Order: sequence, then structure tokens, then C-alpha cells
Amino acid sequence: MNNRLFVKGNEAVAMGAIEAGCRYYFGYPITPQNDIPEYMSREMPKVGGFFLQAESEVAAINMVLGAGAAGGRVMTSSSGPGISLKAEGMSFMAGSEVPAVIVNMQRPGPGLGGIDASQADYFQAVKGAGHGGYRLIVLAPWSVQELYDLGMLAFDLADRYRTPVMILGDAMLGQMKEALIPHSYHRPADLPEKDWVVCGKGRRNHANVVKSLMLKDGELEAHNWHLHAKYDLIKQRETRCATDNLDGAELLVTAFGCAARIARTAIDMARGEGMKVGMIRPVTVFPFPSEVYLQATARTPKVLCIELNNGQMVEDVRLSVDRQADVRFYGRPGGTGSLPTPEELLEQIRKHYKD
Amino acid sequence: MNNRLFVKGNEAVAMGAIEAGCRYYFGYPITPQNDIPEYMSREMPKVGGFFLQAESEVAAINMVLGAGAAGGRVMTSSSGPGISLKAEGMSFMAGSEVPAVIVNMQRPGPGLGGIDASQADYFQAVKGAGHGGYRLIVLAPWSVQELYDLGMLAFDLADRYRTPVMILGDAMLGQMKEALIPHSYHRPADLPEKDWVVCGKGRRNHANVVKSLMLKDGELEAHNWHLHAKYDLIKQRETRCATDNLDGAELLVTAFGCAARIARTAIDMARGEGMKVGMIRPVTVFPFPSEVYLQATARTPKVLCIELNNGQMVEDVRLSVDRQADVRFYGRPGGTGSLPTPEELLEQIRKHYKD
Amino acid sequence: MKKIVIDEEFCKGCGLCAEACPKKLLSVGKKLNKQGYPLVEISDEDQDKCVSCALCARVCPDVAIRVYRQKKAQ
Amino acid sequence: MKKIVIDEEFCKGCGLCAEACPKKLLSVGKKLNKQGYPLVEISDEDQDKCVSCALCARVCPDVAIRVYRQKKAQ
Amino acid sequence: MAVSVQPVFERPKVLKTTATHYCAGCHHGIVHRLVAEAIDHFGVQDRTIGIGSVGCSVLLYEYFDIDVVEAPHGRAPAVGTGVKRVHPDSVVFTYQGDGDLAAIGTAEIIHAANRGELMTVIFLNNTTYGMTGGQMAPTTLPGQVTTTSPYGRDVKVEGYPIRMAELIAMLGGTGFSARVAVDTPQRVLEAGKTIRKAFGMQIEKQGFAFVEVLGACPTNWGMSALEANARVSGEMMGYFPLGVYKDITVSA
Amino acid sequence: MAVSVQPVFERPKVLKTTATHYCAGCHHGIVHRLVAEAIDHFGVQDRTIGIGSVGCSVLLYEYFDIDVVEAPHGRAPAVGTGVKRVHPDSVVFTYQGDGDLAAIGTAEIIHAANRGELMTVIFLNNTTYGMTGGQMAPTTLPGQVTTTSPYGRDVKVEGYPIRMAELIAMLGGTGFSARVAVDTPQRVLEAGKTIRKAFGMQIEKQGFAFVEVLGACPTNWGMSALEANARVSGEMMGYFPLGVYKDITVSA
Amino acid sequence: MSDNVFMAGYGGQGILVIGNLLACGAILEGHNASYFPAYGPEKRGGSAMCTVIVADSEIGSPVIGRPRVALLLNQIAMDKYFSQIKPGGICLYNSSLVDHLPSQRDDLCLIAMPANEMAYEIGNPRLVNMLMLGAYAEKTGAVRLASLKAGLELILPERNKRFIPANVEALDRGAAFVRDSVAAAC
Amino acid sequence: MSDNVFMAGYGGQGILVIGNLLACGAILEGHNASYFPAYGPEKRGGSAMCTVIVADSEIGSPVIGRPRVALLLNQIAMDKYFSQIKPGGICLYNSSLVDHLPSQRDDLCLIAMPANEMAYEIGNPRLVNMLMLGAYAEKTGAVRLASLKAGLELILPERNKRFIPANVEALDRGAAFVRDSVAAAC
Ligand SMILES: Cc1ncc(C[n+]2csc(CCOP(=O)(O)OP(=O)(O)O)c2C)c(N)n1
Ligand SMILES: Cc1ncc(C[n+]2csc(CCOP(=O)(O)OP(=O)(O)O)c2C)c(N)n1
Ligand code: SF4
Ligand code: SF4
Ligand code: SF4
Ligand code: SF4
Ligand code: SF4
Ligand code: SF4
Ligand SMILES: [Mg+2]
Ligand SMILES: [Mg+2]
Repeated sequence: MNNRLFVKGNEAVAMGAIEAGCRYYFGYPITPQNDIPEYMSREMPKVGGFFLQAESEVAAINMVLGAGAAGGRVMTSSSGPGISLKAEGMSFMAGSEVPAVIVNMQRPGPGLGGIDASQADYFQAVKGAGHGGYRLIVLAPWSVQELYDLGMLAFDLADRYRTPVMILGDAMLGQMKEALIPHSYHRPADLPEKDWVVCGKGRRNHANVVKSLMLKDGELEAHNWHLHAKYDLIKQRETRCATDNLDGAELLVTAFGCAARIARTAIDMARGEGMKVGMIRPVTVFPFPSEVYLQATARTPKVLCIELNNGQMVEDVRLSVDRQADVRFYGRPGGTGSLPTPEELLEQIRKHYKD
Repeated sequence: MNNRLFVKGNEAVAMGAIEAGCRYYFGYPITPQNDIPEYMSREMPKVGGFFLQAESEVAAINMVLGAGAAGGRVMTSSSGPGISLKAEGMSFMAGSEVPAVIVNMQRPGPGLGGIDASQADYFQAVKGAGHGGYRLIVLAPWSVQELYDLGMLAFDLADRYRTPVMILGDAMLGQMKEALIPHSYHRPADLPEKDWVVCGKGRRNHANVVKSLMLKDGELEAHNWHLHAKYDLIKQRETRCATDNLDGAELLVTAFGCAARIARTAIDMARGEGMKVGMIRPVTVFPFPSEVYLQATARTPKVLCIELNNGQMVEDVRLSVDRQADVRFYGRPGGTGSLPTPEELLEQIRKHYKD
Repeated sequence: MKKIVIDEEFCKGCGLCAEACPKKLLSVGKKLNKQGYPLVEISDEDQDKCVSCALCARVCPDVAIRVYRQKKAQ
Repeated sequence: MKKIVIDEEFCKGCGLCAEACPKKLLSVGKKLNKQGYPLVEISDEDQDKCVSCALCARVCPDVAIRVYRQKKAQ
Repeated sequence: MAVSVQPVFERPKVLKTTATHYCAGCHHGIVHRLVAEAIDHFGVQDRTIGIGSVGCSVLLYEYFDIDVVEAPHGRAPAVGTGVKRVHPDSVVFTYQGDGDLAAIGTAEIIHAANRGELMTVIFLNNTTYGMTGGQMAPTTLPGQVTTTSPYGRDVKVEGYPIRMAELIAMLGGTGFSARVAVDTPQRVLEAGKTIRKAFGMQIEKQGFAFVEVLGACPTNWGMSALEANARVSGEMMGYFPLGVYKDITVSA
Repeated sequence: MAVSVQPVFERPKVLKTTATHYCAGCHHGIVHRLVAEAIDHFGVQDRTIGIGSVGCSVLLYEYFDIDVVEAPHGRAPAVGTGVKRVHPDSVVFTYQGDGDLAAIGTAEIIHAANRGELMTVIFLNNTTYGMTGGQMAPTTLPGQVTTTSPYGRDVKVEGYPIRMAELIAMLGGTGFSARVAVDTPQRVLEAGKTIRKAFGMQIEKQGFAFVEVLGACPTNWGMSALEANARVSGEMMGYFPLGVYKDITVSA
Repeated sequence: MSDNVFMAGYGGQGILVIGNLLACGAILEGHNASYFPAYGPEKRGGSAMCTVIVADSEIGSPVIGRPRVALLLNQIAMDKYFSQIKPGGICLYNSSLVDHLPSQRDDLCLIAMPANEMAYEIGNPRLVNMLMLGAYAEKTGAVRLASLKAGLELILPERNKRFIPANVEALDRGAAFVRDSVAAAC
Repeated sequence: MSDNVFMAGYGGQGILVIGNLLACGAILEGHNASYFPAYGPEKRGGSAMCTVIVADSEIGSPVIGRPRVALLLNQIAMDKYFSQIKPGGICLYNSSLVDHLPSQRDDLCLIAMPANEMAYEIGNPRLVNMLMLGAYAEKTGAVRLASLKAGLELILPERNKRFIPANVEALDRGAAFVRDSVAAAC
């Protein structure tokens, strides 16, 4: 198979995780990501890792908190309602600076909603599911390969910054299968030592405490400034974005994840019709690649943002370009029978290209 | 007492609710809002209403879902971690269009954080705690009186639009006491009949179903468009904002809730020093009073946004003013000993006034 | 007379009724319904043997069987 | 010799030790510690009566009492 | 001698004439019918409110002609509490699977029972998460292979199956708790009586009433309908004994 | 004849010399000491990890000189599960109040017990939410006035107090479950032994070990320290009998 | 080579298996391919559908509005997807379960295959899907039969590997049907 | 009338009660007033502090950086808040529990009141707070003693109403202390 495997998106992210040394998985079933826990339950024992199906998403995220605090590379995954239930735990992990990876294979909501592809959880992921104004690093893969690759990267980012990292996939990416080229994980040499973890104080002369309650005068404020300084550092260092054909473009199309995937074909069709269309695809949505938009719109001040929701990332696009560009939006909220087609997006590109 | 009562903020919102016919309360203790359940447990029996302390915030919000679906005027309240735990339930209520009132007396986070005043849950309230891209109507009182008044209004809005409504207070407003002038609730004559509630199908020739799962082709998408059309209507009709001295202002100061309260004194001090400072205070933060900012900044293109967080509402301000104004930010994330003082905010006003 | 009536829209051919019938009158056949399920069948002859005990109906998960009894009018 | 030592930083004057002492040697006095708590007291005389049974220490929620015993060296 | 035709067995009134989405041989259908018969029996369709849960039975409202609220996964007892407190004279039942009730919904079911909420809980225990494709449930039997216990449930890591009927029976507010099965005509009859009893307890305000039904999930057990049906007595009943675990209307 | 001074009772090594924030007469302090003594007894300070919960004991780490993770309210058993699975040879204990463990944390404690997580749970039952100012807890006694049961707990509406030691004893993975009190020197001694036993069970991998301690909360009971102490045997023990409810190391 | 296909039918007809197999076979040949299923909350009953795209360039969208080819295995699938097939495209359908076309289309190559009957003939009624896929491969040349046969080894779960010979036969039979049939000559 | 005050001491000293009472009394008189407590997760032990603002205009911020007046009931409170008092302001402190001032300040009116001793004198050691509040009222005139006395009825929980006469006495004694004391003459 010329070293290409034929893999489902859900499994790809789990494969990447295990390759990156993830040895603990705690989760709870929910469509459309069940292949992840199922894969983990099969594979973890083979690598000496540990899989546990928790009694709920709330329990799962707290097991993740515990395992992360204990120094393990640990992961959970869920979708929609389950991610909402993890909100408190994610806030605790951000507050007590516990690294871990959380996968959200988005499905459409609100409520039970449906089980098809959607990107309606962008705000939740990027602006703050939980209380307290923390941030997650949010990675937005668009292919099976990228699910695998970012599934590795996520652990390094989590450990480097002592922060929970979210992989924001969706039902389309999770359920589709395509070719994957596996490769070995290389641990960055400069990852910081985990000298802060709980493991029994041993011969350390101080005990380690992982906590988020800060009641002493000024303590919590200082901690929040520390967290936000960290987020600023992440913005500087970890912003990732894919672009193409920005030079000479008359219209910039931007999208992430599954919407970018569908838009990709629509853009190719548009180019086939002679339109000059550039594409901007954020790979990290927090940190958001604001600079890319700022620079691109200096030359091409018209952006069409396409999302599988009613308009969420478009706010970050608008905030990025500020005073320069004309930012338009096309979105559909997802649901059974409601996945946009390339033909449909082509129609939108034609329309916005013209006026 | 010349018909003025001396009342704690937490109790004011509960008083307003009961006056507006709220007869069901389900909640779980958490500082700094415990006076609300405590008041409810004392007063509900006196008006034939019902109080129940749930086993958790998750249970509480789902009891609220049930009572709201059954047609009761129902309320819950919490803070920080507890609100995060309600995220799934709020999404379900938005999805299945169940009216209810949720009070968040914000405390600083993330995680356990602290128990003082904070506005770090703005994003959570306004952009989407839960999954699926729903919205809550979010009211932002700034005084004990307004807690009472909005505590009434919230129920009318909830019933009119079949939507959960959040009252976004904070530890300062909840814990402080000041004068309150009580008044009677008048039910708007045009509130729609609740003909959709579950109460036993009786002699109806159809059963009522309150649900959010939508699996038929196109069903969920249509439902989401319906919800978003509703949100647009709410934006048109229900935006509320307080302003003063906008004419001829050289600097606009904007803030909501407790930050507005502290800023109020700072602005008065600044005016005492001869500065021309206008004030914009959103009373609804969803819908956000974008028009007010747009118009005000057409004349005064400099805004200082003050928040008790690391910068959240300022994004909505920036999105509102778009290409015109220079929007600055001053914020502190809250915590013990970290409440800004009027003197401190005056300093900021001086600084931003000058350059 | 038909003592049992099998609703073809409901039957999924699970065979639980056939198992339950003390007279072994029912069997899952080859005919598919609109949903693609094979249908349980009873021959006219077997209808006569049926004792209207309704055990088949009682175990049918799809409420696909109605049962009748002949009664002498007084 | 002092058989029991009361740590003034820890004692909160709850009186549980006084209740537990079989000899009734302890009582909560008027003196306040830095946290504003009244302190439990034992007179020098009562120290002598103390049998080092440690019942007081065992019920003290604040581990404010240490107990010693005189032992004859062999 | 004239002969007239008399119905012996017909569809309960409260059940709509809609084909279900359940797999062939799935026991959910039988239990639906028994619940419908109980509602018919007491003539309370007009004041019955069903609380749907998340699991294969989530589409409850497609089959029952009664008012229904769809609860989030595991929260039906809390939703039912809210409904019942607004309409104390209604007849409220939840219908939950083992993932829903015994995993994510553990706290809600225990506290609803403990409070003695006047509701009836129908709990279909099929030892797996049917709807999501056959993952391990808290009631999965030791050694049972599921999609998340591919090497069989290991009691050392995943613990023992939880016996909910027994646990619920221990709580102060519980008026009735029993376990039944629907794998033979006789047991279906028994189960019907038990479910009727559990509705009657509510109507007579005799506390929280709980019925655990052992049910087959042929699809996720990877069995034919008949094999699955046979597993109920063959494997499940050994671990989950049928019986009444609490009944406050009967003196001991 | 020379006379030397020998210590009879001293501060356990693992307890820091820090005054606690607990109210005068609060039993949390005693239970802390007993836990510290158990850790000292087994000489496992170096590999012990405490899981703090949310309640008055949230500042655990200020008093114990051991590694600690602070869990969200009610989730200590889940956090402990994560910790223990990463460090199987560590000694993990959770320390939880009745609001934390018997209300919001119901599902987590039941499933941790059921899985037989090798951890020790210290459960301080003071029939109220101490930290938040004395609201009703699942263990509040019938008729007890709290800030959210101002007319006394009404068992018809709010249900009966939950007996956790008995409930936990029913679960498959539980190795040990007992209820003790610390209101008299004798009972403190007993409680200390029981807590030591519960740590020993973990160290010997004998399943989930649970100790419920009846404790006084003078502040929220609106009582003096002495009155509160007296209430433990006077009112609590009648409803919450002391005893060992399960011990798999002892044959019945 | 490049193609895009809808496949649809009952849940139990093995639609997802042949979708998988087609994409896998294409990848084995060195093409790119994507497989995207539509799936119900019920993995049981109901209907099943998937989209497969084969291309040599990078694959963008795994979904498509109007497929070039559709494999429709029952009437419900026919009613739902027939109109979506791109003009000039191919509709290969199971005439055993499809009794009428929802509309008249002259812009398509229509291939009616009595797949249930054929499956009975080769002794395994569950192989309708493989017959259809064999026919597709033969008709379009999007993938070689040999690659599909190789793919079976990778796609089928261990417990079903004993059926590989039967599957291979069905693929061949499907291909033969297209080669031999006048109906497939469009 | 307008004033702003910090009050601080131990948890058990009744700080929050007198903060409440002052604001309530001012409202009874027709002023506006706000009361804002700082509160710990432990309602027990620890320290208690609140801010009261009295004004005739609408009250903006219920918190203030530098109060005009501070009532400091123990050494911890003194150490923490003394430096924050506005120049020209008043520091009324409980000299029974404050043994030294953290710094020398000549810009304040300093009133040392041996409130614990005075409370023992009137037979109730818990009335330190009322003594201090009485002194404050007398010294500043921000609120009339009569209004405070009327406020007791509204502020005290039912079970404590029997102590109203004692509270009234303490308010009066506090006021008398200021009237009579040379130390308070600044
Ligand atoms: C919060 C949340 N978590 C997970 C899910 C996914 N989910 C749907 S049904 C189900 C389990 C169903 O199993 P069970 O309750 O046993 O019902 P069955 O289908 O077996 O009848 C799960 C985990 C969900 N919808 N919501
Ligand atoms: C999710 C969440 N809900 C509520 C709270 C508020 N809270 C803090 S402690 C506590 C209860 C404490 O009671 P208990 O567990 O009995 O401990 P105690 O203080 O009595 O020892 C509550 C409800 C919280 N911190 N987090
Ligand atoms: S039991 Fe019902 S569904 Fe099953 S075969 Fe018989 S009639 Fe059909
Ligand atoms: S009614 Fe009885 S005898 Fe007749 S078919 Fe059914 S089971 Fe057989
Ligand atoms: S028991 Fe301890 S804290 Fe209480 S009075 Fe005695 S020494 Fe002091
Ligand atoms: S050691 Fe015994 S005798 Fe001595 S003070 Fe303590 S309790 Fe009393
Ligand atoms: S998956 Fe199982 S529980 Fe669900 S419908 Fe099918 S057989 Fe029934
Ligand atoms: S409030 Fe109660 S539990 Fe908390 S420290 Fe005080 S006495 Fe102890
Ligand atoms: Mg199940
Ligand atoms: Mg407690």
C-alpha cells in the first residue's frame, strides 16, 4: 500500500496520540466519535497504556485532570453535549495548568441536535466553554492526515505550555476515510521537565500541589495575568495557518476544518472558471492567525468566510482585519441532509466575487 | 422607610422573580449567590411556590428544563463552576425552546478561582457556554434595583421568545446592599399563550413534545434558522442600553455591571476635573447595543472599555464600531484584593483622555 | 377465519412469535416488506389450527400481531 | 514538669479537651491569641495532677496539645 | 348458531400506529407496549407525561400518543422532577437505558429515588449502549465483549455490573423496586403486571417506583433475535435475579 | 534516680505546623490528624497523593505535607482514578464532605467504588454544607433546620438522609466500608484504627476503602463546640449507626 | 483516474462495505480516494448511504452535490438520489428491489441489474453489494477488479475473511454482467 | 450628608452587622447608602471587612480606594488598612486589641477607644462593634443615633432582637466616649 494506510479520521487522531506517547484515555461514548474510545480500548493495552470508559463525560474530564496532574500524557474525546459537560473540568485544567488533549468531533446542536457535521462549537472552543476567561489552544485539522499530525502536536503544545489543548474536528472528518501516511513521533528536545506533577513527594523537599483556588490577597489576579501572558506567548509562537494563491487574488475565501475541505473543491472549480480566489485556512483557531488576515486583506480587501454554523469564526476574522476589509459570511448550521456541497459554495464564491 | 427597602443584591433578584410569578426554583449552593436559594427556600412556600435544592447544578438545570417545559415560571442561579456544569442543559433548553431564568453571580476563575467579583464569564454567557451555537438573552444589571427590575423582565423575555434568559450579575452586586423601591409586576398583555407545554395531552388532539433531537432531512437546519431568526428579532426589539453625556464627549467610557458601577464614580470624578466623558452601559449584552456604539463613535471616535476580566466585551465593542473608532481596554481579572477602585479607573480615564 | 393478523408494515421477521407459538404455526418467510425485513407467515390452514392464545402477540416487539377469537353468539 | 503543652497559635478555645479530661484540669480562659480565640489553660498545679492520658490531645481538633510523661531512667 | 369475532389481543390505544425504528427482535418494543397498556389500564393518557432519555428509545414520542419531554442523557429523573412539581397530578414516567440510568445518570436516579419523587421509572437493561453502537455499560456482564471492552469486561479494571434494582431499593424514598424480563410470554405477562403496579404506586402517591427490565439487544450483542432472546435467561438472569426488591405496600 | 521526659502524644510528622482555618470545635481537624497518623504509620508520605475536594477541607494542602490535587466539587474520586492509574504504586486518598460526596459527587463515588479503584476515601459527614454557609445536605437529618431548609428538612419533599457507608458497601468493588465518629476519645481511637485499616486495604490492594466519619460543624449548626460535639451521638448516630458495613478481609 | 459515486440502500445491504472497498482499492492502486458515509443514530434498519471520490490530485471535498455515478440498491435509494445524478452520468441499480424510476432521464446511462436474483443464484443473498461493485468497476474502470479483491483482505473484519472467495466471485459476476449485458451497453 | 467608611476586624466581632446598620440607618434618614462586604470562604475565624458609602446623590461605586473614615477593630485590620485612610480622614480604632500603629500619620484624626474593656464594663463583650459605631456616628454626624437604633429592628435577626436594649446602650456609650474623651477631640 506504498506505506499509505486507509484510515478513518476518528482513528487517525487516536493513532497520532498513541504515537506521541499518549498512554491514558478516559472517555464516554457519543456519536460521531465512538471510534476513538473503541480504538483506544483495543490499542492501549498493546502499548502498555490504559483505557477506561468513565461513567460520564464529567467523570472522564476529571480523570483526565487527575492523570494530567500526575504527569501522564492523557486524552479524552467527545462531541456536543459531552463537551459541554466537560466545561467545568476544562476550566479547572486551564486554571491549575494541567496539560491534556481534548478532542471535539463536532455535531450540530443545540441540545441533542443531530449527529452530522457541524462547526457550531467554534465559540465554545475558542471563546470559553467554561467560566473564568481561560483559553484552550484549539487545533483545527481538515484531513485524516492532519488529524494524525495534530494529534501528535497537541501533546507537545499541552506539555510545553501546561495547558489543555483541544482538537476541533467534526463528524465529517471523524467519519471519513482516506489515505494516511504514518510517521514516527519525535519528542522536541526542549520540552520542559514536568517537575510540578503529583507523584508522591518522594525526596523532593517540597510537596507539589495542583490547584486553582487562590484566595490570598492578589494571588488569583497574579495567576490570571500569568495565564494571559502565557496566552500571549502562545499567540506569538504557535499560530499556524495555511494559505494559497493570495497573490493577486480578487476574493479571499476562508474556512477551517470540514468547511475548508468542501470550500477547497469549490475554490478549485472557481479557479477553473478563471476567478482569482485566494484561500486562508487557520490551522490553529486559538491562537487565531490574525496577522495573516491583516496582511492579506491589505492587498485583497474582500473576504468570504464560510462556516458550518451561523457565523462564529467570522467574528475573529472581522476582529483581525479591523478597519480594512469587507468581510462576508456564508454559513449553514448543519444537520441531516444539510451539508453544503462544493457546487453550492461555488455559487457563493461566484456571487461574492462579482459584487 | 419611605417605601425604600434595604436589600442585598442576591435577594433583590429573587424578590423580583417571585413578584413576576416565578414559582419554581431549583438550585445548588455556591458562593457568592447562596442568598438566592436561601431566600427562595424561605419565601417560596409562602406564595405557594416550590423550592428544591438539587443534588447538583446538572440536576438543577434539568429540573428547570422540566419545569419550564411544563409551563412553570422557573429559575435557577449559580456561579462560575456551577454555571459551567449547566452548559449542556442550557443548550438543551435553547434547542428545545424552553423558557427559564438563569442567574450567574460571577466569581473569578478559572477553576475554583475565588469568590470575589469578576466579569470573566462574559464570553461564556454571550458567545456560548454550551455546544451548538445557540444564544441566551443576557441581562446585565448594575444595581440592587436593577437586579430586581431585570429579575422581573427576564421572565417576560423568556416567555415571549421561548428562550432561556441569563441574568449576568457578579459577587459585588450579589453581596452589596442598597436601597430598593419595590413595585408590582404587570404581565404584558401580549405575552403568547403557552400552548406548547407538556401537561398531559388532555383533550388536545395532538400531543406536545419538547425536544431538541432533529434527525429528519433538513429538520435541524430549519430549526436552527428558526432560532437564529428569533435571535435577530430579539436584536431588533430587545436591545437595552443606558447612556449619558454622549454629546460633546471627548472620550466614551463603556462598561457593564459592577465595572460600570465603579466606573460611574470614576467618570464623575473625571468630570469634576473638567473632562468631557460620555458613558455607555449595555443593559443587555446579548443582544448587544451595537447601534449605540456605532452612532456614538461617529461623533466621539475614542472608547475606553473597562471590564473585570482580561478583555471580553471589548470584542463586541470592536465588532460594533467596525471601521470608525479607536477602542481601548482596561481590565483586571478579579480575585481577593483585586477589585479596582474608582481612583484607579480615574487614572485610566485621565490617561486615555489625553492620548 | 383469520385468528391472527400480521401487520406487514410492522413485522421485522425476528421470529420471536414463531418461537413462542405453542402450535408452531408461524415461520419467517422470504417475502420482504418495504423496509427490507422478511415477514413472518402463517398459512390459511394453520390459521385454523390457531388457538388464539396470543402468546405470539405478547412477545412480538413490534406489536405486529392482532389476535381474534370466534365466539358463539348467545 | 509540664506534662501537657498547649500551643497558643493553634488553640481555638473550643473546650473539647476540657470536656475530655478525666481530671477536669483544663478550662477556657480569657486570654485571646493572635487570631482572637480564647485559649484553654491549665495551672501549674494541675500540671502536676495530670496523668498524661492524652485524652485531651486526642480530641483536640487543632492538634494544639502535646503530652509528655515522666519516665524513670533504668 | 351465529358466530362473532372477538379481539383477544390488540394494539394499546396509547401506542401510535407507527412502525418503530428498533432492530428486529429488540425488546424495547415489548416494553413500550407494556407501558402503553399500563397507561390504558389506568385511563390516564390525558395526564401522562413521558420523559424520554437518550438511547435507542430516544424517539419515544414517535410511538406514544402522550406529551413528552426529551431529557439530556441521564437526566430524565431530574427533568421528571421539574415536570412533576409543576403538575403534581400528572402521571410522569421516565424511560431509560442502562447507559443512561446507571452510568451518566447515576446521581439523578439515586436522588430522585431518595427524594421519593412520585414518578415511575422504566429501566431497560440490555447490558450495553445500544444507540451508540454497543459500548460497555455499567451493567455489561463480566467477560462480555463490547466495542469498548474488546477483550471482555475485566472486573479488576472496570468493576462489576451494577445491580440497580437492589441499589434503588435501599433508598428512603423508594416505594417499589423490581426486576423483570420479557423473553417469554409468561415473563412478558409478569412484566406487564409489574409495570402496571409501578404506575399504580405513583397514582396512589406511594413513593418512587422503579422497574428494571432485562432486555435483548440483538444488534450489539452480535446475535440473531432468537439467540439474543435466549441470552436473557441464559446469561443475564444469573447475575441479575428477577424479583421485587422493595414494595412498601406489602408488609414484610 | 534520673527521670527522663517521654512524649506521649505529638503532632504527626506529615501534618505541617500550620494553624488551620477551621472553626473552633470543628471535627475536620481531628480527622486530618487521624489521616496524617495513618500515613505516618505506614511510612508512605513519599508516595501518598491527596485529592482535595471542595468544602471546608479544600485547603488540605496547607496542612498535609504531601502532593495534592484539588478536584472540582464532587469529582475527587474521578480525579483520584486518573492519578492512581498513572501511579499505581502511590497511595491515593480523597477527603470529601457530605455535600461533595453524597450530592454532586454521587455518580463519581459510586462508580469509583464499583470499579474497585484502589484508593481510600475519607468522608466527613457533618449533615450540612459547611463551607457555603450551612445549606441542607443529602445527609441532613429529618426536621433539621438549615439555611435552605428553614422549616426543617421535610422528608416528603427532600427525601431521607442518605446512608453512604451502607450504599457503598453494596458495590462490587468495595473492599471496606465503615462508619465512625470522633466525638469522644474512645471513638477517636476507633476512628483512627479504622482509617488506618482503610489505608492498609489500599496498600494491600484489597479494593476500594471507604470511611464515613460523623463530624460536628458547630458554626453551621448554630451551636457551641460542646453542644455540637454532643449532637453527634445525641442525634446523628441514631440515624447513622456506627459500624463496619463491609470488609472483604474478614469472612462472614 | 477520477470518479465520484453515491451508493445507497438498506442498512443491511452492505453499502458501507463496498464504499470502503472502492476507496481502499483506489488507494492501493496509488490513487487518492475518500470515503464518506451518511450514518444514522440507528446503525440498524433504516437506510445507508456513502460517497466515494477517486482522484489523482489531492481530494478536496469528500461530499459532492451531483455524483457522476450512483449505485442504488433499493427503491427508497432510487427515489432519493436518482434526480441528483449528473447529466451524462451512470445509474447502476438493483432492479430486484427497484420497480420504477422516479422520473424519465435520457441523459444517463441506466443499468438495471437484478442483483438479488443473481445473489440467490450464486448462493449468497448477502452479496448483492459486491455484485453491484463489480459491475461498477467493470463499467467505469475507476478501479481494477484485482485491487478490489486485494482490498477485501484489508477491509473485512477478521471473522468475515472466510467469505473472501465468495466476495471475489460476486465481484467477478457483477463485472461479467456488465460485460455481457445489452442493458449495460450505454 | 456623605461619607465613606472601612470597617474591619475579626470574623466574630460583628463588623458586618454595624456596616449593615450604618447603611440601613442612613437609608432610613432618606440618604442613599451602600454596604459592601468582603467575605471569606470561611464565614468563620479569619477576618471581616466592609465598606459603607453614604450620600445624597446616587451612589456609584460601592468600593473605594481610600476611605475618609476607618473603624479598625484589631491589630490585623490596623496593619492592613491604616495606610489607606485618606489624608484628613478619621481612624477610630479599638485600642484594646491594637497595640501599635503601623506608621506615624499626622494627617488623620486618631481616636483610640478601649472597646473591649468598655464592653466588659457594660456587661457584654460582644458589643464592641456597637460601641465603635456609636462613636463613629457621634464623631462624624453621618447618621443620627436615633436612626441607628431604629435600624436595629430591621437588621437584627429575630432571635437577636432581645438584645436590642443592650445594643442601644452600647451605641450610646460609644457616642458618649467620643463626646467626653479628649483623645477624640481632633
Ligand atoms: C451527554 C451525552 N453523552 C453521550 C451521549 C451519547 N449517547 C447517546 S445514547 C447513549 C447510550 C445509550 O445506551 P443506553 O442508555 O443503555 O440505551 P440503549 O440504547 O441501550 O437502549 C450515549 C452514550 C449523549 N447523547 N449525550
Ligand atoms: C460545581 C460547584 N458547585 C458548588 C460549589 C460550592 N460549594 C463549595 S463547598 C460546597 C459544599 C461543601 O459541603 P460539604 O461537601 O458537606 O463540605 P463541608 O464544608 O461541610 O466540610 C459547595 C456546594 C462549588 N465550589 N463548585
Ligand atoms: S415477533 Fe413480531 S416482528 Fe417478530 S417475526 Fe413475529 S410478527 Fe414479526
Ligand atoms: S395465537 Fe397462539 S396458537 Fe395462534 S399463532 Fe399465536 S401463538 Fe400460535
Ligand atoms: S481542644 Fe484544642 S483547640 Fe480546643 S480548647 Fe482544647 S487545646 Fe484548644
Ligand atoms: S493528659 Fe489526661 S489528665 Fe492530663 S490534661 Fe490531658 S486529659 Fe487531662
Ligand atoms: S441497537 Fe439494540 S437496543 Fe438499539 S434498537 Fe437495536 S437491538 Fe434495540
Ligand atoms: S463551617 Fe463547619 S465544617 Fe466548616 S470549618 Fe466551620 S465548623 Fe468546620
Ligand atoms: Mg442499554
Ligand atoms: Mg458537610
